[in-house]
Amino acid sequence: MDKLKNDSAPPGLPAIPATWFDRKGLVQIGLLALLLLAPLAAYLLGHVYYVNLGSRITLIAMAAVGLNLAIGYGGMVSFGHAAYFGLGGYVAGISAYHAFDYSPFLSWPIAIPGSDSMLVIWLATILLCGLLALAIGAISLRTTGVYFIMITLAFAQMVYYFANSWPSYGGEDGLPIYLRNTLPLVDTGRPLTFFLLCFAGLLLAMAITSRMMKSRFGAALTMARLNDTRLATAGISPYPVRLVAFVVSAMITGLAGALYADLNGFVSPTLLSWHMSGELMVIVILGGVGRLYGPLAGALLFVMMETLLGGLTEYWKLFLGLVLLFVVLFAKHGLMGWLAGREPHV
Amino acid sequence: MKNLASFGLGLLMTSAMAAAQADDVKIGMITTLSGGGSHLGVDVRDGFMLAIEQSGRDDIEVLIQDDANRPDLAKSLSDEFMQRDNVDILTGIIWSNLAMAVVPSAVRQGVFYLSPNAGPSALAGRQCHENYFNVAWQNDNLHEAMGAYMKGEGFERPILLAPNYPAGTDALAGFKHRYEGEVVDEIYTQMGQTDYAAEIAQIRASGADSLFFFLPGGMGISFMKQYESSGVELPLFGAAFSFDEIIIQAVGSAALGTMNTSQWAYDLDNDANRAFVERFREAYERTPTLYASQGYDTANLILSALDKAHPSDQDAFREALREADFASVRGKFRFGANQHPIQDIHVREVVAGDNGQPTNRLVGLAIEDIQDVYAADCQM
Amino acid sequence: MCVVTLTLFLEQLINGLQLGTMLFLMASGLTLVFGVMGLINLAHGSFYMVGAYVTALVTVSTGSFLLGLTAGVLAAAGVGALVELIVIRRLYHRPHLDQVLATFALILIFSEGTRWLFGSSPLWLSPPQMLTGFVTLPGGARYPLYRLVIIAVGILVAVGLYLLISRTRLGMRIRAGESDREMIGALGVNIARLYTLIFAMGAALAGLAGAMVGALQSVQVGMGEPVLILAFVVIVIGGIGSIKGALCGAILVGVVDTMGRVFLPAFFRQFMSPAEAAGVGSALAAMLVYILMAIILAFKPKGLFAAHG
Amino acid sequence: MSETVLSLNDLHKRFGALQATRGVSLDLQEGEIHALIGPNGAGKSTLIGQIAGSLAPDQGSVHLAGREITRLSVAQRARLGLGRSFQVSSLAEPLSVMRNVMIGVQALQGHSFRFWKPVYRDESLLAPAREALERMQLLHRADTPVSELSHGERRQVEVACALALKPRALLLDEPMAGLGPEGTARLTELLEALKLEVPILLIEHDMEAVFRLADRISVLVAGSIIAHGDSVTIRQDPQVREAYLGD
Repeated sequence: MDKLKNDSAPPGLPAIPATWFDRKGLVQIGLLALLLLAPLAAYLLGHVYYVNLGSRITLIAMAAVGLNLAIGYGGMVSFGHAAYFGLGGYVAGISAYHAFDYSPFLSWPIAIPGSDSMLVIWLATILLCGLLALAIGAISLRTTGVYFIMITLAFAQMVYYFANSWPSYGGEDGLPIYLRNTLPLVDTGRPLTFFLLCFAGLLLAMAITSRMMKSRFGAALTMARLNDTRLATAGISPYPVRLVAFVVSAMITGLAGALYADLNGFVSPTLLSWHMSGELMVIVILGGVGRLYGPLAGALLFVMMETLLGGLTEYWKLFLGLVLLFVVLFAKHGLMGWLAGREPHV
Repeated sequence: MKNLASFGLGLLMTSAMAAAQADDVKIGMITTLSGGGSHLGVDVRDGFMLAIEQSGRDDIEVLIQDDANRPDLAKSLSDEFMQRDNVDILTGIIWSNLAMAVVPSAVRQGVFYLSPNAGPSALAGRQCHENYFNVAWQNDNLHEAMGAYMKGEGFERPILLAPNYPAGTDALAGFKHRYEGEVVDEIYTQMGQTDYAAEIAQIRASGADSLFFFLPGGMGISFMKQYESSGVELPLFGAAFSFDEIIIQAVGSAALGTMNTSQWAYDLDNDANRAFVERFREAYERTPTLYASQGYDTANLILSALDKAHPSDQDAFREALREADFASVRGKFRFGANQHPIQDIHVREVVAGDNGQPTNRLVGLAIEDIQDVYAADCQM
Repeated sequence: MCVVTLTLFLEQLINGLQLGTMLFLMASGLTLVFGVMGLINLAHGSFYMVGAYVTALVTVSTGSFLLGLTAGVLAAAGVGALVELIVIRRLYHRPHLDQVLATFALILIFSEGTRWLFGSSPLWLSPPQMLTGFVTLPGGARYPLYRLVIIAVGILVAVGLYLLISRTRLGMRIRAGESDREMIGALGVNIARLYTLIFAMGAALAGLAGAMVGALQSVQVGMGEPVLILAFVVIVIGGIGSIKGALCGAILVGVVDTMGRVFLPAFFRQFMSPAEAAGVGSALAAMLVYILMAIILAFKPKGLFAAHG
Repeated sequence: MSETVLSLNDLHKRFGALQATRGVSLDLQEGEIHALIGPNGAGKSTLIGQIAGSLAPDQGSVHLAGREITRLSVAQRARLGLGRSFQVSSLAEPLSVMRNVMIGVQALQGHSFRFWKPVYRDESLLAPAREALERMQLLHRADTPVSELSHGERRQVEVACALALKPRALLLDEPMAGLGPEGTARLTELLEALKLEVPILLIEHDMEAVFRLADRISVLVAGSIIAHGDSVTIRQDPQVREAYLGD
């Protein structure tokens, strides 16, 4: 093992995941396999429900991957990521709504029609979530600590109240998506196809995060989290580095939101509520902060608990609270820390 | 890891076992049992289960899940019921926004949905569906009825108050539709608002002669208590949603003298109702709310249709439901063309009961055989 | 229509002040706990709920609001102390993220636990008979006595806190704890006990707010959440850790929120149809305090009265 | 006279009633070590803050290599070639020594918004970082996390980080603090060799090291420079002896 590590270790740096076959590697493969194979098996056995449950877990995990980039890798404890999750959902919903009844989304100053193409929706989601995060981040990142937590919450609340009381797109009633949005050559209406699409999205989000964190940008972001004085002294301003990470994080979460709306065939302001932000944080923590596979582990555990406990007792949130409290107090490194051991220094 | 894997496997197995026994009827109930406003869900469930138990049928399986008042969870639960448990009938949803998340796609998948509470306008009009039946009311009904009643009572300058969300704007629109006169002002509050001092000051300054409000759940409780202590003395009117037995107990003396419209009252004089109220009190040791009555009626409607056909014979079962051949606790009950009720709406006054606690007393009829205005948009 | 008379304006100003004093009761505990222990506590709203529930239960069974109020405040303090001993003290040296999560878990536990014990139905609680009268404002409008009493209690608490912190030995320790946590250890103060005491005090103030406001509102599960979020807005605007900031922030938020709710729809009515104006106006009013907070933080990233670096 | 690299001109800084810096002017020449000494509370930290950019002076200016940098941020100054070390070691503890040094190289190249190529394979980052570590005789510790280093080694890493910037001037804040005699001797040796390449503004408490290393010494007392000169002059200055050396 040690030999392997040394061989693959680049000069001057400790080995970054040296191998797939140590304990951590096995746990990671296992998690991916569980998430991929369980819905596949369910599909073969004819249980569509579990395929959709798999999609749900996958998308929540993907949203949490986005949040983990901000919290875990960037040290920016955002209590307002529901804003991007919900915005993504609303992009999908509003676009499909206009495509459905052939009305334009905007007729002035330029005509923008609705669209039921996922590609268009994803592009719009990335663009809009990026812009929203740029505006929110530009103001919020001037603050630190608790102020940052609270100002991100405040911005998300603004978006929430706006969506709740703006009548055009259903307000609190939400907006249904009657037909799942489409992709060329792929039948997104089939649960398994859609699941695989979500799974690919999750993998892509994780790959982007992983690759990015190893790059120069990642090095700067890591330094911004660990010691921003050092980063500034080295000649790199922490602010733009954080801002870019915050924007990318929002884009990933937003994309998950767009897919989530398509999965449910429905979008409503609940996606924007502070409980949603809290739940995403819970998933990041449950899984293990700043671990690449943490969000995946956290989402698996969270949705399983929700599904199983919810079936057993109407007081399931009480037990959810107890589990959560236990994890925060005693299992500091989350599920990944417990399963795969603590992360070596990076 | 290993734990998680066997976890997943366990799930698959329970679902495989759940697919057995094809002749039985499976009913999935998604309702709000936790979080805000959960007493509505609890009452719908209790009323529903009372009727099922009373029927003595052992071929009906009712699966109940809590939606925690969250649309995405409700949607996921409906998938679970339809795709895993293969239920024939869905019911139970309390809130319009949750119904909009679940119903349109569920009925298109060949499941029957019977609404024991929510009646959003879209489902009564343009998006009506042959598998969707509303056993409670269309959302506007009770507000419309109050509009008609207040017009008839000679109020000339009402002021209106509702939260700024779709059901709130619909409520005021419904009121105005039947009131047909000028209103002094319309005040919109925030969803979930708890302090109404500012609105009450506006009401005081408005010069109105009466107040109609729609503030469901805790909002109504807060408002009425603050209204009483403010010394403004305009008579209060509303729909039953702010005046169920549980809410007026919590409001206390501040609720006395207020009037509300309801399609049902526990002192409504018919055999079915007397039996229902008695059995409900016996079983749960409390007076039923209108939600309990709606749950009870929903279950009895299903039972009456099951006597004629199995839900797998969709056309026959649908026809049986349309006949509404059951003894409703409301007395008269029939469906309109959009499969929403055509029914009488009564007026109740909140009075001090035997033990001094506030309770509703039937005082008259607000409107007879009301049908929602959206029925015209429904093309089935 | 909608001429803003001086009386109406004055009345709304008092309403804003009343909302502000209630928020101050919540915010002062939050800000004290953050200032001294560096802890961010989302479960503060649960103490508000505990105060209201116990007050309602005791008031109903004894018939005395005063007895109920006392019990409610004591219960909130007791529950606060217990929570501090069992959970909170493990969090002082943890990052804010852990604190947010653990106290989020506490919200779930408290809310669902309360529902388990007392059911989903709201409880009855009304102001005591002797406080149900009115006071006539200049201009002739009647204003509820009970709301004025709430303002008075809020002012009393503010003065009491000021005296406590500036004049007493306990206050000295609190101030010492705010500036230097190591130092009070060196002073020979039992830090653990001091922290429990401060936490319980904050919980008691939240319980007091819940009990008093519960008489005007619906006593139900989850009643603390909307207030909690507003209280956070207050302390962030005021500068976390500063009691003075909490007071100013609370009154600012109370007045801005109240005025916005009333006058924004009226403002939009100048150039919109009444229904549209009501919709747009109240949508904007709902966002107003958050907009206020964002603007203040954009210019003063540590709030109006930043307590320390 | 050799070229002036860093110059402070009449800097003033006030905190409320406290005048922390009152009209400080000094300069740093190519090839020298200029030591700044002063008793506790003399205003050294405030002055360093104004040089490094974390504090803005109320009045006066700072120039680096002929360019005014008074209003520039910490990061901008660093990019223009102002390297610094901290009194209390300020490194990213969990990261390896190499990663700490590399960030400076990265900043120098100005390409932090590259998202794809992994840094650990990037020779253009690794080579200069190795060079800086070599200079501080730390290459053998490159892969060690900073948290496992000794106090003296951390000091060396700090300097290596500053060197990675290829600085025009070095600002070292009490680099000897907390070092044993052996560590001090070692660092003294390293700095002596370094000054020929990069001029150093040295803030230091250890008088022995100062007198041995410094070409010129300035004495800061109560926010003002009260004496200036080579070590002999300073040793004999009566004002300094009174205010600082305690005679």
